[in-house]
Amino acid sequence: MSEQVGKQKKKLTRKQLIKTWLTWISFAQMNYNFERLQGLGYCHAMTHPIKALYEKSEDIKSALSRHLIFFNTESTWGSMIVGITCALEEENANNPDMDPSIINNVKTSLMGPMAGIGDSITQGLVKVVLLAIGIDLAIQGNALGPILYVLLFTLYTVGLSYILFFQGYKMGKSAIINLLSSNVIDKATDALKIMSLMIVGGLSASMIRAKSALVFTLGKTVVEIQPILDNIFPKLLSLGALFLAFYLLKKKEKSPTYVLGVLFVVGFVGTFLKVLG
Amino acid sequence: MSEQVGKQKKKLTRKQLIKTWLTWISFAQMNYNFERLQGLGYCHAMTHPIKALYEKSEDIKSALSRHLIFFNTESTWGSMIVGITCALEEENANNPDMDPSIINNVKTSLMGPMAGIGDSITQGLVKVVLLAIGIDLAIQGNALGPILYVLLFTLYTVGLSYILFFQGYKMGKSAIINLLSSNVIDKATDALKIMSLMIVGGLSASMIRAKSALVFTLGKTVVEIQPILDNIFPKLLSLGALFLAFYLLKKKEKSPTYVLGVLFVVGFVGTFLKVLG
Amino acid sequence: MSEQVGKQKKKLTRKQLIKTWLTWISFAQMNYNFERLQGLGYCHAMTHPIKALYEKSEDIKSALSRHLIFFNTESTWGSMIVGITCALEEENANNPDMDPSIINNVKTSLMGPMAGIGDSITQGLVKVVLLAIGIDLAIQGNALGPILYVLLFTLYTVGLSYILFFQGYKMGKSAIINLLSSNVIDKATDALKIMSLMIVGGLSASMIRAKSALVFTLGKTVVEIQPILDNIFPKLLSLGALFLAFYLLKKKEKSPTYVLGVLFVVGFVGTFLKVLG
Amino acid sequence: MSLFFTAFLVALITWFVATAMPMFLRWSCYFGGPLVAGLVMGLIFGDVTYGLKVGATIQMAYFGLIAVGGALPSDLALAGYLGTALAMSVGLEPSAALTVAVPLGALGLLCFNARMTLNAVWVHKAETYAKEGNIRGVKAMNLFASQLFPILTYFIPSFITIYVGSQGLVKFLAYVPDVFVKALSVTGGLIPALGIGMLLSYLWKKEYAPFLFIGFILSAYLKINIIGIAVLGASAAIFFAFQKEKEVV
Amino acid sequence: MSLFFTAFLVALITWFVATAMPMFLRWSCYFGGPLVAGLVMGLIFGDVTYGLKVGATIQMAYFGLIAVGGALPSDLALAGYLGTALAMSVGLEPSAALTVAVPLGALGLLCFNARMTLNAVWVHKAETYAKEGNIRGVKAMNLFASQLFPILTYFIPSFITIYVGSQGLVKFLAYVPDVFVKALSVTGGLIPALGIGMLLSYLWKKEYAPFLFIGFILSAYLKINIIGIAVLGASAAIFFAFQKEKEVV
Amino acid sequence: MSLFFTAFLVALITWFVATAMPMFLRWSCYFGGPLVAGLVMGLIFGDVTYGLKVGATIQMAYFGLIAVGGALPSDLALAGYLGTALAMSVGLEPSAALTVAVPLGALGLLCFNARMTLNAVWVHKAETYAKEGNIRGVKAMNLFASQLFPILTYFIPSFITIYVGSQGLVKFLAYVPDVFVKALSVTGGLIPALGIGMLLSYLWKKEYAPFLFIGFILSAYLKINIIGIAVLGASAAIFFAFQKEKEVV
Ligand SMILES: OC[C@H]1O[C@H](O)[C@@H](O)[C@@H](O)[C@@H]1O
Ligand SMILES: OC[C@H]1O[C@H](O)[C@@H](O)[C@@H](O)[C@@H]1O
Ligand SMILES: OC[C@H]1O[C@H](O)[C@@H](O)[C@@H](O)[C@@H]1O
Repeated sequence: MSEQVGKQKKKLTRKQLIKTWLTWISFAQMNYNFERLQGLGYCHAMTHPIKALYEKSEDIKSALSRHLIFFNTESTWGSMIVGITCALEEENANNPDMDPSIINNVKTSLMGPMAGIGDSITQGLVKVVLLAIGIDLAIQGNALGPILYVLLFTLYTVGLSYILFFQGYKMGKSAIINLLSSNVIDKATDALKIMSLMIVGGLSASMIRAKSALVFTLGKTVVEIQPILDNIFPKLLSLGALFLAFYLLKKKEKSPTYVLGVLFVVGFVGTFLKVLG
Repeated sequence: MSEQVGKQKKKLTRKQLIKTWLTWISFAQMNYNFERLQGLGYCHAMTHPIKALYEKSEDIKSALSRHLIFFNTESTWGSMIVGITCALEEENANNPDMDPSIINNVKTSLMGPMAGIGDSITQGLVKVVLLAIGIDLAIQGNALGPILYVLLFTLYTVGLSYILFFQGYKMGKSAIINLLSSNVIDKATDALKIMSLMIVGGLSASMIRAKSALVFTLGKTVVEIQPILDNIFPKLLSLGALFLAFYLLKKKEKSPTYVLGVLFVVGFVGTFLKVLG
Repeated sequence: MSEQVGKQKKKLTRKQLIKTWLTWISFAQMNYNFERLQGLGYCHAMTHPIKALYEKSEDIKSALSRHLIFFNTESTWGSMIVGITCALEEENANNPDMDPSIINNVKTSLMGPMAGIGDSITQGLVKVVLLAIGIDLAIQGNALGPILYVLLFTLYTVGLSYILFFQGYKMGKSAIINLLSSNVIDKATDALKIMSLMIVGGLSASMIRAKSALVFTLGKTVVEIQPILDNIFPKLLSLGALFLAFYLLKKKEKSPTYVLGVLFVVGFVGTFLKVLG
Repeated sequence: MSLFFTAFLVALITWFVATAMPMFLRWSCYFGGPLVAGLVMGLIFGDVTYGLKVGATIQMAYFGLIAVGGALPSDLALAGYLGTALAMSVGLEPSAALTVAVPLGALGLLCFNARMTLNAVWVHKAETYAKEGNIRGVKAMNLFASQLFPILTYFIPSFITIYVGSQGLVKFLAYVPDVFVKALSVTGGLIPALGIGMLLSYLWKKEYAPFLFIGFILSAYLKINIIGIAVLGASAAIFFAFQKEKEVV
Repeated sequence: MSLFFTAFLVALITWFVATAMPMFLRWSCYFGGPLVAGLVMGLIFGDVTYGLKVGATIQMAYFGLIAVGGALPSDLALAGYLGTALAMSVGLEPSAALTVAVPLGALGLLCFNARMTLNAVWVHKAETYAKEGNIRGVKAMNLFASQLFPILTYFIPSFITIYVGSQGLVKFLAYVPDVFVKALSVTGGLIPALGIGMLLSYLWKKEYAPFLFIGFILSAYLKINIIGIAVLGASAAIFFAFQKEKEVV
Repeated sequence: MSLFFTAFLVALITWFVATAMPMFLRWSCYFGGPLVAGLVMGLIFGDVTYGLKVGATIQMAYFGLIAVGGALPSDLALAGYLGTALAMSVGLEPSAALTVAVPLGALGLLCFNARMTLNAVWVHKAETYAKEGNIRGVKAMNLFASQLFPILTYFIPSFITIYVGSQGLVKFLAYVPDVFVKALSVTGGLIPALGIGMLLSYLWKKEYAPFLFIGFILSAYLKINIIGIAVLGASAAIFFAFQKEKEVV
């Protein structure tokens, strides 16, 4: 902690912080590219604290350059990193002895874990659950489907990123390091997996449509296969389709486009052979 | 253990014990009051062993006075304490060296734990389950509802208290102390919580009636909110009502009467604003 | 391991092994009897390796006699033991120093555990699940019921015994001993119990038919008991019948025939008294 | 039956359940007061089916009521026996009956507390008898003296409520607008949240909260009744209790 | 088909399944005897649908039958093939057929035990061959000699039961009162408790009892079929097995 | 609306969602592209109900799509906004629409990759500005320069697809045999397996596989919707997380 007695300590105002957060959650991926990914977006967000904290041209230049580094994370949960960086830049502006390279170290060491947990929750959970509601309404022709979906999802991204940004700013880097060194995140990830796997199971039964069109004639009676399958294990073919896709993606490491092709082939051949229908 | 060889040991007869138990489970709360609670009821029950065990007027007087002490427990499970007390009075009558203050120590140290487990089971579980059956039948106009309820509940109170009373008498104080020092009761309480919380969840869905009367008009089509809510999460409003009550009672520590008022206000305002209905 | 350099090592051909396996899974219980159970069947299966491995009349005689010993196991899972025995006979044929009594030791020490796990799975699980499907179809008059049942069950017995036989042959005795000394089998048995008990619960609700014919008249209204029971706890009487049978079999150690008699008595008396119907 | 006699009977029953009934019966007849009152009042008023429905509906509000350590959150004798009788005497819909009975239960705490305060007198008298070794005196204090004040605090208010109150209520209800009746019924649907909320407060343990939601879903989605949920709950509880036990050993 | 020929065919099949069928087929055709018999006898008697129903109903009694260590609780060849045939030959209702087949299965233990005792003879003969190094002799003992006694213990009784018994049963049934038929059907509903009870005895482990009740509720309340319950059961079993494993490590 | 103007509007929206939309909205509007497109295109084409159905059906294929570390498995702006518009413009059945939209999404990866490659140019420009301390320059690179290439890679192809492609597709569809349309619909039912399979690959952990089957049964047998399953899943997850925590402590 700096001991610059006499000299007034520089502090970011609430307004400056809000501007930073807003720029981040609006423009993080505006110039998304393979070389730096969210690097330019990050720098854009940091222009606000940089303008506020540094006066000397040299400081501004090096700060801007610093934040153009490669960066990528899940933007909602990653807001926390931006918050922490604000706290670090503040410290850096007040404390001439601080080594500014620590700032980028923190950024790059946090972006991975935050992407991991953020992608699981935002894309794997929140999106899926809200989409389920939205599709359910929309398929019945109810316009509330997409409307509710957008409203609730935006509430989530805006609300959560706001909270995490200010948490990050307040707690600084120490708290995050605590978080990462404890196994809370591991446990949360495990719990999320349990929950999400149940949802995946439910989705595959409710969303994958696969029915057999097979018909046998046993003596005089006509036997349809699908009702028998339904009696034995409903949605068995849907589960089969899921495992086909999963097998190709995970075990055979095929691309989604390849799997798409396989599904087209299965669908067409199955229909032509009157096996599916 | 007393070694009064020669002198005949005093022993309570089965009939005397049954009288004691019957008095307890009948009249424990007859003169319920804020000063001593079940104190007089306890003394009343103990008049039977006192009459049987003591001859000297002095002994009778001090025994009667002893049992007028403050006492309160759940009467069914608390029968066990009465049983133990009978064993202790018996020992006291036979053993002049015994310090009779031990009797009240046992009573007061056991009444808490027995109330805890007894209230959970009798009021939180048995009553709730039997009421659920009874209400279900009665609401259809079937008189078996209250009849079955009273029969089965009384079977429980009479049967269980009988068993526990005689168990207590047989095992004396030692066994109970074992019970309390082991963590069996803790575990049982935990198991009970799991079970009861599931029941509470079920009750809130089946017993709390809350429906939205909201209607929107989106373009030409009229959209009712309740069927949409039912599609998304059935009985959501019932759950909301539960959490409102729970929040006020537990977190805000409001009285039941206060919560009652809040529910009246919600019900009336909701109806007038056509939000509930 | 024998070090008979120069002398060609004897090895069973794939064809000889398949013959052995086939004889086992076909004729293991052909001459089933109280004295040796599957003893003669085992010897029959071993005639193939014996013929292939031994030339000296003495060796053949002692090998044949050896395998007439008492033997009993679940034949599907027990195929593994036959496979191991083939490996051991091979070793014995190549290594004059080997003590052949080890062969029967392995057989008798493995037959128990294999019967335990085999009976649980083959009879307690596979059979029950396949029968459930088969009965369900057959009761609707669909001939696929028994056909599917026989096909799938035979696929299981033939397929699994084939795999286990060759596994046993490949791994020899060492691997099996590892298996038994680790607690994998214990855990698998536990897991199987959980699964099978759930199935038993399901079966008792779906397969045992027990309904009350009791009717009361309360004032002017007629009260039927069965719909009330259904409301309170559906299939309660089926559960009762299960526990009656279980109680007699397990706690009273009565024979199945005795229990059968009791069920007949309950059924007839219940019907005559108009309690069941 | 004359109104006077009816009022007398209702007051007598209310008083008896509130204070004089043997403890082993009180557990069912007091805590399930409204449910039992449904049958009893149905017989008295000559319409059992109506009585059962009114009683069962009122009972729902008190599902989860827990009386611990002598503290009573609501008086179930008044809410149940008097409440059911009052609702029936003015012919309320079962769903609206709740909103008549519940305030009576709340007011009933006054009766309960009065009795709980006054009855201490007899303990002191009993103490004197005890010091004299007078067993009969002690018994009499518990059995008979204890019933004097409750006549004041339970019997009389109940009698007046029926004899005077029911007529007033009938007149009053004639002027009540429809939306008010609707609101009563809506509120009646919400009130069970109080009793169940009390039960929940009593049982609450954060780490077992998941079971609350599981129970909710079992009922809301799958319509499993309380017995079924109780059996499933017991199964889960027993299994996890066993699991833990082994951990310790 | 003449009665004689029918009886011959039924007896032949019963004998074959009981003793001569290759082991890998016995698992299905013997333990699922009644179910399979439903189809086979349906074809023989010319009414497959009726046969299937009778067979499936009888099979329910033997759902949980477990034959362990050579001990057989009931003979499924007689209960299944002979039982189905007898029931069909007299035109019994499927639900009543059970009560004809089940006693046959119980009596069948006599046939089974007779054979199990007598067949030891051939082992001793085989032992002699073994000492002579006579492989063919050993084989013959297992394959052919073993079938001699079962013809006595299975074929002949089965033949007589159909050829003589079915006519007698028809006459007998003409005099049977209705309530008796009703009672047969009620008893038929109870008998599956025996087989399932046997399975339960075999599997019983106190600490896993909760899963019994869970399975029961899944079927009784939620009508999930056995496959569904098996999948849920397997899921629970695997998860808890994994949990434990980690505890140990 | 003239075809030209419609094509213009669709292309504009597709471009905007793909690249220019603020990030906090992109999460919903991009990843839920088809669903949102259903409403938007419904309004543009004047048939909201049809639009909603087409959009919702296409969305099912992308339920489980996960974009991790900048890698996109399919472009949802094209699949969603352009795909829905194209399907609507030729009046496809919702179930067949999927098979039009999905290939567009796959092709869209070309547009995405082109932009991801080209946009690196502006970072280098921004680096120069940074070295000069020119904050406005840095901002401009992120906000405005970044939008130039996407006009090439998103707007123009989209415009052409609608303006030219839709007419071609209509003619083409006239010659398509019925079985082909049936096959499209069957394939449409299978395609959600891709998205859900991707989600599963991402989440897969062997020891939690049982929960996959539990979720499946809850939906297939008991028809519990996703919210219900999520609540049950969360309950299980929280309970077991707590259990473990205690083990450690
Ligand atoms: O808490 C123990 C006990 O206290 C008082 O006696 C009453 O509230 C009872 O209902 C309760 O069981
Ligand atoms: O118990 C092992 C085994 O013993 C005997 O061989 C028979 O009862 C078989 O059904 C069983 O599998
Ligand atoms: O994985 C983190 C992050 O990487 C990229 O930015 C995109 O794929 C995002 O969707 C994702 O959240």
